[in-house]
Formats: sequence, structure tokens, C-alpha cells
Amino acid sequence: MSDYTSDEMMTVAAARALTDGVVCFVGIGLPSTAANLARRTHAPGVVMIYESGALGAKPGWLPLSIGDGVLADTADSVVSVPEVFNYWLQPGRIDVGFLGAAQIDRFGNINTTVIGDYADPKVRLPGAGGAPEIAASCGEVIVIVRQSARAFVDRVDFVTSFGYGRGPGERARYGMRGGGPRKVITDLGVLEPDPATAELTLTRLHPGVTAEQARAATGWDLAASPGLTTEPAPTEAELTALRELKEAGTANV
Amino acid sequence: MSDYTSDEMMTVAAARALTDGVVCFVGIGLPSTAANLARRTHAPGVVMIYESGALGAKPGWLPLSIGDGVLADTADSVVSVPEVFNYWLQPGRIDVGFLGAAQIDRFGNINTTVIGDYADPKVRLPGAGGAPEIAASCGEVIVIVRQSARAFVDRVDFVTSFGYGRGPGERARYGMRGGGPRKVITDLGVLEPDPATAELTLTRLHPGVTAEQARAATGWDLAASPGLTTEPAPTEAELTALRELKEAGTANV
Amino acid sequence: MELDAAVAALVNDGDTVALEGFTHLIPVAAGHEVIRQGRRGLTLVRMTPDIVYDQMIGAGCARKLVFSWGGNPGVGSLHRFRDAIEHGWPGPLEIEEHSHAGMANRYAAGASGLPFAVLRGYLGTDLPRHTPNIKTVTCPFTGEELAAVPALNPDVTIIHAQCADRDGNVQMWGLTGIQKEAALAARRCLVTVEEIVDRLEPRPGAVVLPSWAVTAVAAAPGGARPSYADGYYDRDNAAYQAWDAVARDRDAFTTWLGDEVMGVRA
Amino acid sequence: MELDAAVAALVNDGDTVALEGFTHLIPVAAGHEVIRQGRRGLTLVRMTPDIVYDQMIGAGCARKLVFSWGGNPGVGSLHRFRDAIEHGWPGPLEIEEHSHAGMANRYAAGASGLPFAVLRGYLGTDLPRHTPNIKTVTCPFTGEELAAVPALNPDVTIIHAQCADRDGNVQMWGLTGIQKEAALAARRCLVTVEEIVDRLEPRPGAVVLPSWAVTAVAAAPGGARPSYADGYYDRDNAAYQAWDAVARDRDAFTTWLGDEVMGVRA
Repeated sequence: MSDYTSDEMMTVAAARALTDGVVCFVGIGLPSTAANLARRTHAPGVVMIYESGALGAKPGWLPLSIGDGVLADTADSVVSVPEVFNYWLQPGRIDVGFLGAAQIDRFGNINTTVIGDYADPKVRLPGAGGAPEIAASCGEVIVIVRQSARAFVDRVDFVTSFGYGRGPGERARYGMRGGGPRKVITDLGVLEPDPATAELTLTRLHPGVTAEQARAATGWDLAASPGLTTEPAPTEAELTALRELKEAGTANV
Repeated sequence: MSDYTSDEMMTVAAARALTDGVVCFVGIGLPSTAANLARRTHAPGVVMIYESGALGAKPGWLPLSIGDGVLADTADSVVSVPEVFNYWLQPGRIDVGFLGAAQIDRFGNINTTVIGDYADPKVRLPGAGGAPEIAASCGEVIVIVRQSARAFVDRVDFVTSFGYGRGPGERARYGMRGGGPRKVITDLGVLEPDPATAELTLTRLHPGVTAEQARAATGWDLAASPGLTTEPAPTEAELTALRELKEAGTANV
Repeated sequence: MELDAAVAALVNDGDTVALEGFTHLIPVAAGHEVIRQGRRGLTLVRMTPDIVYDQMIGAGCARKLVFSWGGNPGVGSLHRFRDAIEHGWPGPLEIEEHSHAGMANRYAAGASGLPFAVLRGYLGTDLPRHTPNIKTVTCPFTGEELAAVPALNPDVTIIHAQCADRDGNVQMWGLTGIQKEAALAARRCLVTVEEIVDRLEPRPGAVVLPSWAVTAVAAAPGGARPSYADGYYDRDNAAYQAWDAVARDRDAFTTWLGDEVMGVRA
Repeated sequence: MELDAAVAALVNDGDTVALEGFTHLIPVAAGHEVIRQGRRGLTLVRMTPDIVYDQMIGAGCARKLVFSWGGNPGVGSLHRFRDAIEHGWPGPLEIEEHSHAGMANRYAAGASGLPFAVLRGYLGTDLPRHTPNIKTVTCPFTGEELAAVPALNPDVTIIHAQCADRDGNVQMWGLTGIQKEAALAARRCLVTVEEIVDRLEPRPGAVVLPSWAVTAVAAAPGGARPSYADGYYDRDNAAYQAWDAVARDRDAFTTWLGDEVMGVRA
């Protein structure tokens, strides 16, 4: 078993969260890397939807942006941006929404808009993009984000994408079609919403990581699930596929 | 000057009503024949829009239906039916709407739905199609219809497409973008709305037709405009172009 | 999947069924199979019901018709449709009537998972007086009043396309009308195709429906006749003209139905 | 038409201007010409403002930005955009923020001549608290409450396409994003193209804008660099990465602006 980085472990764990054949709305960056890895390992039938209009894209390398030409060239169909959101995302046709985050809170709400006050921000982030409707309309949401006390907060400064609000039942009250965040995959482990409270709790640790490390990297009092397990280390096959994917990406950047 | 039929005269007069370069939403049948004739004579730059999705169609022969393949094959662009109505017709991009009619009344309202009572019709007609929105949204409307007391009535049994309602100002009250019927071209002559009353009045007679004949073929007391003139007979060029167009059509039926 | 099996699996008595096609790619073979299987009480939906709907109505499949233009293009009336409305033969036919713009937006709303659509439509016409589900909505920004129509979500939509690959991805080109919206708006979608191919070749103007958005694909070569399939065969205009005489007479129609539909296999 | 003449004729101080392009076909050359001509007080509209908007904001063209995602794709922040919002340099920048779905529907409503659009959007987010023109509308059929956003109708939309013919018909292919809607929603529309050709060849995935729907066409070979033009050149990813260092520093940016924009001709 060769060495691997915590980012590689995170990406592999995220890829494993995608079951074969699901239709996945993919954000750029870590989500795109994980979805492409899944297609190259256990889930060749994953259908990737990019908000730029590529339905069923099969890029041979990692696109740097959501609209790289390779996405259109390899797609089953290329549609307009209004069509992606209105005909494909909004009706709930997409099984999994794969999102990143700058801040995420104990109820899985995501902030990609501002750190600090909206009118006078400490840090101005890119903003919403497609995330608010992805979070509301996909069958379920998987979040991939590096874990730190700065990023994992009790309450996000700005709700860009709704998770469970302040607890159970809120999604239903909004009439949301999607089920919300099912897994938050980090460089330390995996968090999942508690079935009763909807609060994110630690369900898996990556090899060599302790619950204490995870708690220290969380801005709220992180509960560990009774069934806390360890995520298996990346296999040789997974690492090889991931590294090939990245090299191909760099080669094409 | 060779002989010509009253239908040929009607079609030629309708073609003449199209100025070169206008964008024209074309219904099938007489409107399509007239618009195609205009493109082959004085107005080669007329842009024909068909509701089937063909923008800028240039058929080499008369299509029998609104969706004949020749329309797509010769179009500048083929779009979906929702796009034709939403992006192209509704915003008022089309200069002229070219419509037929089963019944038309003194204020240019058109009926293509039912003769008699809607619930218990004497004759059930095809219905609205694209006409209600063509009549509302095009810059102006030209109607081509054979004149008879049965077709030209004081009040239509059913308003399928709005003309001037019961008089001036009603279109404005509905906030309609288009100007309404500018010319009604028949096998006897041409009717135009009176600027003051919006009532259709006789402004032109085809050669050899008398005002009395026109009045006899009208179900209301048809007023003749003081400036009543005679429409010039079809030229050899117009007749030749029209007959070639029809032969080509038959050849392809 | 075989056409007869697909229709049996997807179309039930009482369903709301849309067979779409705007002159081009009309799913005639599928419509005849619905007649053969004796479906009853259907609400038939289509912007431009033409002779295949005339046949289904004459055969007694339909309880209601939702439409915007019902005619034999370039020929004249649909006589079975008229006989049903004017004389209730073979049974009464309820109608719900819209404009093309209204119907197109109803399908688009259905495909978009919205409950209604907004348009500048029906202004000054008598349609809203006879079609209860044409209402109005007020713009929350300008206060302007606009027409509103409810989304259309058929139980089943059936369309005909040129081809599909072995994974069930569907490709159509030429005038594709309202078919994408009708397919995406439906709970179940059956696509009949001219042929199943190994690989879909990119083509100008092609619309592709991914396999995961389609319930079933059935090969039905010539399945759009007498309408046409761009790249496969032309429109049989003579057949549309010949239909007029058949449809005018109940006996002639009944004979035609036995010989041309009930008497043949899918 | 020449690019400089077209921009001079179509873009005025204080206009609402949309330069659209979703990673592909971004009208960078036109944006630089707007900077060169010293336009001020613009309301810049774009779903995905990237480095050309960073440059226009840094150059002081913009009073307000209407957007849904502002970043350097695959690299990080737009530092001129952040400097304007966080520190008001070179001047204060008002922002109006939406989601992609909201912006896409605002353009579509604008292209459709409707005053507003309806969507299932912004649910549970803080965006409506900060963006006053996100409202709600109630379905007149189901009573369901949905999000409503006002139509976007820019004074000018500028897009870049692969080619146009001599009559001014425009053709683009590949990822065409929101460009058709943005062009049709605008009062005036300028299209820059890689080349003017004798005849547009039909192509898979091509979108054609007829000449009568376009105000002006200007040849601008390479006009989308450092973004890409499918069939002409690839995305210069290194340039996007290099921009980060330039944009981080006001002096470096000012030098870049003089050398790379003000110092060159269209």
C-alpha cells in the first residue's frame, strides 16, 4: 500500500459515495474530481451533469472550469443554461448534487457568499452559482470540503445553499423535493445528519485519524455516531486512477 | 394580359401587401402562398416564420402543411415550438402576421373555432392554433379570405383572434403590442379599418368588381372609402411566378 | 422492447396520453397499437390532433381531447373528431381548447416541474370563457396582468424519433416541435424509432434525449407514416387527402378500421 | 462593422451592459474596447463574471454588478472585484446577487417579452433578504408559492460567436450557455466573431441568430482569448492562473491596464 495524502483519501471517499448509474450534478473542483474518479473505478455508469449545459459528459481529463470544451465534446447532449436548470435540475431528475463549501454548519447549511457581514464583508466569496437550486432539487446532496474549525461552524454567516436549516422538518416546510445533505466528506472523515436531529455527526474516520482530531477541526461540539467506523484506505487501483486523472488534467492545462 | 382567376387576383394583391424585408409569421394555405409569391416577385427579402419552428424558411415549392420538411431544410434556423412563440412571436419581433379566417366581422375579429353555439356547434372548425397570439403580438396583421355574406359577418360567433373588438381603443386597453388588422384582402378587393371607427371599409376593388358586388358579399352595411381605388390586375410576371409556385407544389404533393 | 409490449405496459384505460409530433415524426404506429389494444376513456392531449387522433377518436379510445388546432393539414376537417363533437359518435367527446402558445407553455411548465406557465396570451378572445383553466396572474414587479395556464403532465407521452442507440439514448432531427417538452413533462415516456443504431452520430439540429429520461424505446420502422421522418421517408400527402373520404362516412371508417388497424399486427 | 465603431455606437455611459459567455466564447476583446473608450457608470450584468469583468471593474467602468457567481474559474478569487466590494477601489461597487437559475430565468423572461419569470428557487437561502427583486408569486391553480424574479433587458448585450455570414446571420456552437437569451433580451446586441464567412455551414449543436435579431456584427479574431472558441483555439488556462498575481496588486493591475489595454488598438 503506497502512501497517500489526506486530500487523496477525501477524494476517494467521495467517489465511493457515488453508486453506479446515478445521475449527478457536478460542481467544479473537488466534486468534479471525485465524480470523474468514481466513473473510472467502481461506478462507470455515473451520469455527470455540468451546469454549463453538458449532460452526460465523459471528460478524458479533469476540466479546470465548468465550461471546458472537453465537457461539450464528450457529452450525450449539450443544452442551454436555462434548459439545464429548468428542464433537468428543477423537476428533480437529478439523483445526487455534489457540492463544495467555504463554510458549512452543524445542520449542513452551506455558505459560498461572504465571510462576515454581507454589506461589509471580511471576505467576499464567489457567490451562489447553481448551488441553491442544486441543494433544493437533487434527490440528495453530497458535500466535499476540507475540515477545519473555520470552515465547520455552528452557524454559517450566510445561507447560500439550504441544508436542514435549524433542524428536522424545515425542508418539508419549504416544499423542497430533494432530501438534503446525506454525507459531508472531509479530509478527516465523513459526517452524516443524525436521523432524529438532522445535526451532522461523525460516522466515519479516515485511517489514522482520531475522533479528537475531527472534533478539534469542528466549530461545534461534534457528536460521534455510536456506529463510528473507519473508512478503508484507498486501494492501489483507486490511487492509480486518481493520479492518472490529475496528470491528464495537468497535461491539458 | 392573360386571364386570371379571382383567387389569383386575391393572392397577388396579398403578396403586394408585403414590403420587402419584413419579417412575416405565415399561416398555412393562402397566407403561405401569398408570402412565397412576394418572395419570388417584388419582395425577395421577406423573412418567413412558420409556427412549426422554421425561422427564415425559403421553400422551393408550396408546403401543404405548416411542418413540411422543406421548411426545415431551407430555414436559417430551426427552433422548438415553445421557442417560436416565446422568444420570437411574444416579444413583438415579427412585423406582419398573415392569417386566414372562416369568419371575420366588421371590426376585424376572426373566428376559426365554431359556427353556431360553442357547446352545440353547427360546424366545428379546427380552432385557434397560433392565431390568437399572432393577432395580438405582430406589428400588424394581414388577413386573406374569400368574401361572402356567410364569412363577413356583423359579429363573429366566436372570437378566436382579436381584431379591434367593438371599436377603437380596445387593443390598447388589453395592452396589446401589435397594431391589429391593417388589410383584409379578398377575392373582390381590399378592406381596411377606418382610422376613426376601426370598422372595416372598402378601400380597393379588384378589376371588374363593383362596390355593389362587394357590399352584397358582406354581412354588414359595408362602407366604401372616399378614396376607393382599383387594385391593378396581376402582371404577367406575378401570374407566371404564382403558377410556377403552384405547379412545383403539386409536383411535390 | 416490442411496440405491443411497450404500449401494453405503459398505456392504461383512463390515462392522459399525449402523442406529439408537429406534422413531422407523428407516432402513428403507436396510436394504432393503442386502438388495437382497445384502450378506453383516454384523455388525448396534442397541440395539433390530425388523422391519427381522428382514428383514435373514431375508434372510441377517447373521453376527452385537449388541443389547440384540430384539422387535416392542407386538406380540411377531421370528420371523426367533428362527428364526435357534433353528434356524439361513437361517444361524446369532451374538449379542452387552448392556443398553440398556451399548449406549448403548458408542456414547458410540465417539463420544468412548475405548476403553471405565464404568457401574453388569449387576449380579447372567447377561449377563457369556455376553457376554465385559462386564468390570470399579476406580475409582482410591474403589477401587469398576464395569462396563466396549468402545467401539462401526461401519464404517458409517446413520440417517434429517427433513431436510438442500444443504451436507449434517443436522437431526432428536423422539425422537433414540442416533443422534448412533451417527453420530459410525462410520468412515463415511450419513444418509437425508425431504427436502433450502434452509435448516434452528431448531426445538425439533432435533439438527444438521454436514456435515463426515457421509459421505453421500441423500434417501429415506418412508424410515422403517413407523416414523414426526415432522412427516412417523405410525407404521404396523398394519404392525408385520401383520409378525407374515409373519415366522412361512419361505415367507410369502420371498414377501414377493421382492415387497416384491427386486422394487422404491430 | 469595426469593433471600436460598434462599441462607440452601441455602448453609452450609464448603460446596463451584459457581456455573456459561460467559460466558452467570452467577448474579451469587446470588453477591452469598452475600457479603452472610457465608459463609466455601467451596470454590468453577467451570470459568471470572470477576469474580463475583473478588468472592467478595476478600470472603473462599473457602478453596479448584477451576477450569480464571481470568480476566476479553477483558480480562485477575482481580486479587483473583491477590492471594489471590500475597499471601494477604484470606486464603490453596488451588487445585485442571484443564483444561476434565477439569472438564467431573468434572461429567458427578457427574451420572451415577459415582465418576470417563475422558478423553484432561493428556498431557505439568505439571498432574498439582500436582493430586493427576488419576490414570490402564487400559482392560480394550486395555490403553491414560487419564487419570482424580474426580466433582464440589458441596454446592450455583447457576445462572441465563431462566425457570421455577410448578411449578418450569426452562428455559434459548443457550449452556448445563456448567449441566445442574453442577445434576444437586449435592446441592442453586438456580436463579435472569429470570422466572416460566405456561407454558414450546418453543424451539430449550432445556434444561429438571424441577422434581423442582431444590431451589429464585428470581426474580432481571437476576441475570446484567454477563453476559448470551439474550433478555433483552446482555453489559455495559464493566463487565468497568471491573472491572479496581476489582479492581487493595484499597481500591477494599473501597469497591466496601461500596457495591455489602453496601449493597444482594437
